[in-house]
Amino acid sequence: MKISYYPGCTLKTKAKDLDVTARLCAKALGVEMEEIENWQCCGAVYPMGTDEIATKLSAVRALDHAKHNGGKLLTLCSACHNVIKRTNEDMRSNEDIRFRANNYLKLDEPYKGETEVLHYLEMLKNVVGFDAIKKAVVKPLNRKIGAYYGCLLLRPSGVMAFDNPENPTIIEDFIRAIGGTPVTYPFRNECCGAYVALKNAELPKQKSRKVLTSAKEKGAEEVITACPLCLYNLQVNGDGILPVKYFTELLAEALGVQA
Amino acid sequence: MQEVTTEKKEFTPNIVAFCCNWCSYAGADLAGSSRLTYPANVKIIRVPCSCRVNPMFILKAFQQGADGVILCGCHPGDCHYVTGNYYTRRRMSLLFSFLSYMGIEKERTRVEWVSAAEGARFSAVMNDFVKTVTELGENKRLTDLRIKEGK
Amino acid sequence: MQRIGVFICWCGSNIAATVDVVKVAEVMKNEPGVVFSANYQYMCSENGQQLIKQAIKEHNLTGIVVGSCSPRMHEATFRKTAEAAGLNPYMVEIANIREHCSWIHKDMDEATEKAIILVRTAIAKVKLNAPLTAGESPVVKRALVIGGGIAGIQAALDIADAGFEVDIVEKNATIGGRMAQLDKTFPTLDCSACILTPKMVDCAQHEKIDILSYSEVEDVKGFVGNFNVKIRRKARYVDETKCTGCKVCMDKCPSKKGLNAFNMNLNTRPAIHIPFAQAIPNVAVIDPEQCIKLKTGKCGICQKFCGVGAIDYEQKDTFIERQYGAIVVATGFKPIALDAFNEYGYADNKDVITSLELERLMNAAGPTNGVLLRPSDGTHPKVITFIQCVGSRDSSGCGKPYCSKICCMYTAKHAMLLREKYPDTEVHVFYIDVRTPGKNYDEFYRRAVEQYGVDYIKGMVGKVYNENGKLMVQGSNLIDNEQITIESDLVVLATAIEPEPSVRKVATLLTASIDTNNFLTESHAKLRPVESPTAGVYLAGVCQGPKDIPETVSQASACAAKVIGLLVKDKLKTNPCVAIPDEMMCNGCSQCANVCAYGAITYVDKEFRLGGGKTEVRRVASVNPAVCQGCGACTVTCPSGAMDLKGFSSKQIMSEVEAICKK
Amino acid sequence: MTKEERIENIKKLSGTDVRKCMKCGKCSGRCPAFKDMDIKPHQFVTMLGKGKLDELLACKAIWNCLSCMACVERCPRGVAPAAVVEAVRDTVVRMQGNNGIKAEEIPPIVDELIPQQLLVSAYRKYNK
Repeated sequence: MKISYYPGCTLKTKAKDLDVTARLCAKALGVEMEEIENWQCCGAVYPMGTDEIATKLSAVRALDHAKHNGGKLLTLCSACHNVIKRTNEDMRSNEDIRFRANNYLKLDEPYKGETEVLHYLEMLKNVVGFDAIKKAVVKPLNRKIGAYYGCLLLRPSGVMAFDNPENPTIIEDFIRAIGGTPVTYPFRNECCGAYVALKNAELPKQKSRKVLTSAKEKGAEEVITACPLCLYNLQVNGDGILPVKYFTELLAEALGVQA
Repeated sequence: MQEVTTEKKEFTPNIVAFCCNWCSYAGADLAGSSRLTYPANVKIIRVPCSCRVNPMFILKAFQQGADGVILCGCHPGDCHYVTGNYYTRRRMSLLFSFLSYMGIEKERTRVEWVSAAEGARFSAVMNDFVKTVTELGENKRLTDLRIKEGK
Repeated sequence: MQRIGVFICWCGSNIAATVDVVKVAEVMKNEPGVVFSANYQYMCSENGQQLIKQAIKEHNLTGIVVGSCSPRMHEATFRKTAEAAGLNPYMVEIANIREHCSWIHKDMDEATEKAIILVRTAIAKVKLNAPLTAGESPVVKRALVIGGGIAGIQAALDIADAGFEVDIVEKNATIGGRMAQLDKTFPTLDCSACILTPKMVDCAQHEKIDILSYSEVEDVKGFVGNFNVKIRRKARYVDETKCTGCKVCMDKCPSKKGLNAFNMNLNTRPAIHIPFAQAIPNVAVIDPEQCIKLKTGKCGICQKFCGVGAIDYEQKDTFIERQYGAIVVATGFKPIALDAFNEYGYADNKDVITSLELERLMNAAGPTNGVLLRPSDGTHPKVITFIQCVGSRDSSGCGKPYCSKICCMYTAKHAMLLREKYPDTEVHVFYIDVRTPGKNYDEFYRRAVEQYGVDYIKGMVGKVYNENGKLMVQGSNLIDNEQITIESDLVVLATAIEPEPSVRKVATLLTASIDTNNFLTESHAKLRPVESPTAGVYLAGVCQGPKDIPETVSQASACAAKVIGLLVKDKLKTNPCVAIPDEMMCNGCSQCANVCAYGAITYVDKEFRLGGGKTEVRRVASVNPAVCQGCGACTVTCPSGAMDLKGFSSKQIMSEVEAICKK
Repeated sequence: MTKEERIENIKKLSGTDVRKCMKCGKCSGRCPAFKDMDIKPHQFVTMLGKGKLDELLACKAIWNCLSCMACVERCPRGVAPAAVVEAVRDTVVRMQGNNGIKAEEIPPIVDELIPQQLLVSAYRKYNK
């Protein structure tokens, strides 16, 4: 099956590993990720100001494209997912934003939030199924792995509807599916602070150390994430307390697919 | 015959509101005791239950020159008489389709559920209904002209 | 020819400030049929009523219209006035010129014009009124109390002491309710069991009280004075009349892993059990989900050891039907589920507990025999942190928008008791506001602070997490504008309370209204706080709104007073505004009987004269006026227009419509 | 724009009703950047309600807020403190010359590993 896919800026450069492994694994699991044409950067952060329209248009373009190509839009980077999903909700339920964005875009028919935004993890869970993944695993990862959700996948939960915002389980279920032992630790849904790295170098350092220390204390041997920025921050500012990888890298390892 | 002033007056619709004694009439009382205003052209007729309202009453109101008729009852499931408002709901949907078949704007009639605790809602509903009917203008199709002009 | 009197009330300035009452009364003088019209400051006052009475007599009035407040307020008053002057009370109509006019309009001309129309409408109606006489219905001298907690117990005892029979229907195997689970009670710190269990025993021993435990109300028919209630007696697999409560079966039962609901699932109990030592009735019950015999057919040990042969694995649910004159609803509450509050770590940490769980941990009959031990490792906690308003005052959709009312006081109680019993503990309380109105309540809370050194922190907790075996409680301290983290051993959540979910079914059966939070609605928030809008149904305890024990007991006694006042009557006057068929027009089609929710309509074969000496037997509708509630559903459904409603006849309503529409 | 208009504008921009706040402090109890916030999350809400414009516009907290939405997620009254912070930041950034970060400051701090996402988001957050 084919799904429209939105890679995002970082996945084409610094986070190639995330993109490449994700595509290979999807293929191995029978899903073809079809990169949408002429996608533009989503802006990496959802603009909350109620008058922000122009900053949301690239997301709406991608959503409208997906609407006409299968109706689903697959995302991988947590930031892209957050921006696109929240923009989609605006287009669905906020009359003012919907009217003004459509006014700019002059699409053939106005976009009203019809597309379903799907994160790669949701695709694994709901389209492929964790049981199917378990069967496809050739090399079960016999390790203790900590899931790092961060903030972008979960919040605001009313819009993201990704998982329980305080007690998420989807990545833990994923870890079980690839033969690992999930380690739950209290800071898995705390922000790593990377957003302010350019302005305030100290804060992200403290926060990353806290996250990794917490994971280590509960017995994790490594930590996985879906966010290139979290990965960067935890790796650079986390003092090497634990190795940090993309979740798709572990999936590739378990499925035995090679980049 | 009295001389009618030629001064052009802004159209204010005449609205008949049927309210059930247990929920909506009490809701209207609460709107009053909470001083929540709505236009003076809404006049309320108290009935024991919304199911007491015969579609004939509504047609009669239109015939007599009402511009809008609204029927208020307890929320479905909360009827003081257990099932009365379910009958209302069914009867009125029939009446409404009959009215629209006759070419009467369906916005002139409305069924709303207002509980005894919903004074604010009662006022909001009435304001909205008056606004809707004002936009529609005078009810001409259903009025019995003999009644209007005979006076 | 009707002779109508019109009486316009000023209601002080309530009406007179926006409606020109003098003008309204003047205009009415010229209305056809009106022979008298007056205005007065307070028509409902003694003098006002005197004015009405006098006018009725002097002018020989056949009907009156009072332009005043809502009929829901004073219709009954003015009917009595009319009756006192010799006029049929149903020849009175009220024009609501206060709630529906003066209070909602600001422009005097506009309001006066509307008032005139409203009074004209009432005149149009009253001209078609007919004298009505209220019928009578008998009162069954027995009350039903639904729920056997402290509210139900108090109401039942008070009603029974007045000499009326009372049945308590309790869905659990014992009465006692939530109060039986509590350790101490505020503000005097008496032991809950010490003050509750004597009342439970009183109930059991009272000759007028019948306790139907492990039972639920299945169906309710009838009306005030004459409810017919079907009660399900759930199979307890133990013969209530034989069991002596010796507890041998509990010792011998091999299936001991059932969660003990009475102890908030903090320990286990056998499949056959008596919920707690002082249970009433002191009779065992078998949990069919847990019993090996009932699940697999093999075992039967309890039966073997029962000395009186009380065990009956074949027992089935049975149903009984009883008649009652009045019903008290006292279904109580439960703490909310904490699924939406994972930030407090309740699901992941055994040492994060609810306040009700703490009650059991502190109770001498509880799972730890009253020694406070952490559920996780059985150690004695040194630092205990309380979090208030967990799920209360929450309009985000996760919790309840209301204040649960009891938490501030019981948290102060817990904090105080802990500091007293274990002076080596450190106790912190996060609070948003401390709400302690009530006699000796604020003094109680201040004692916790001033005498027992409990640390009250104005702020809220954002996250509770486990780190190196400690519970880290991270929250704000708004007074110091700080974010603090308290390393705690035990965290107690003052969980919001909600009505016991079974109240929804009860409300539906009784057609009692329920609000958006599932609390039962009282008839009037201030003046009729224990009556449900459904006649003959009364509300006691938390089913009506959050309240503590003293308030619950007061409300229960108030309910009892209302019930006694009802049951002491031999007959009740019935509403005369009932349906009436025109037998000449009725064709016996049964449509009206089909829509009647009360079964008030039956059919009779009647002989009619056709003229010329011929007769004909026809099937026609017949309405039982004692059963008809006067909703009018049948009047609209009747295809031949034979059915009408007294007091709200089609002609009357049509004439009201005409009066409103007339320009 | 007058001060009052500016305040109203910030309220509108935030899309949140500050009057719903019951001053429980749960937002500040959870904020992961609390120590770096010179105006605390709960203060943003109350200060906007009181119209303390100058203090809000001059604070450092708008540059340190992580936009992690923890405060929004936890608020029992459905208020969004993070949206207030962002509305204040937007207001500051939209005033000429008030960008939070300048283009020429970037090259020296960029290392090899910094993902685009960080630069893009920093530009969007701090600049106009």
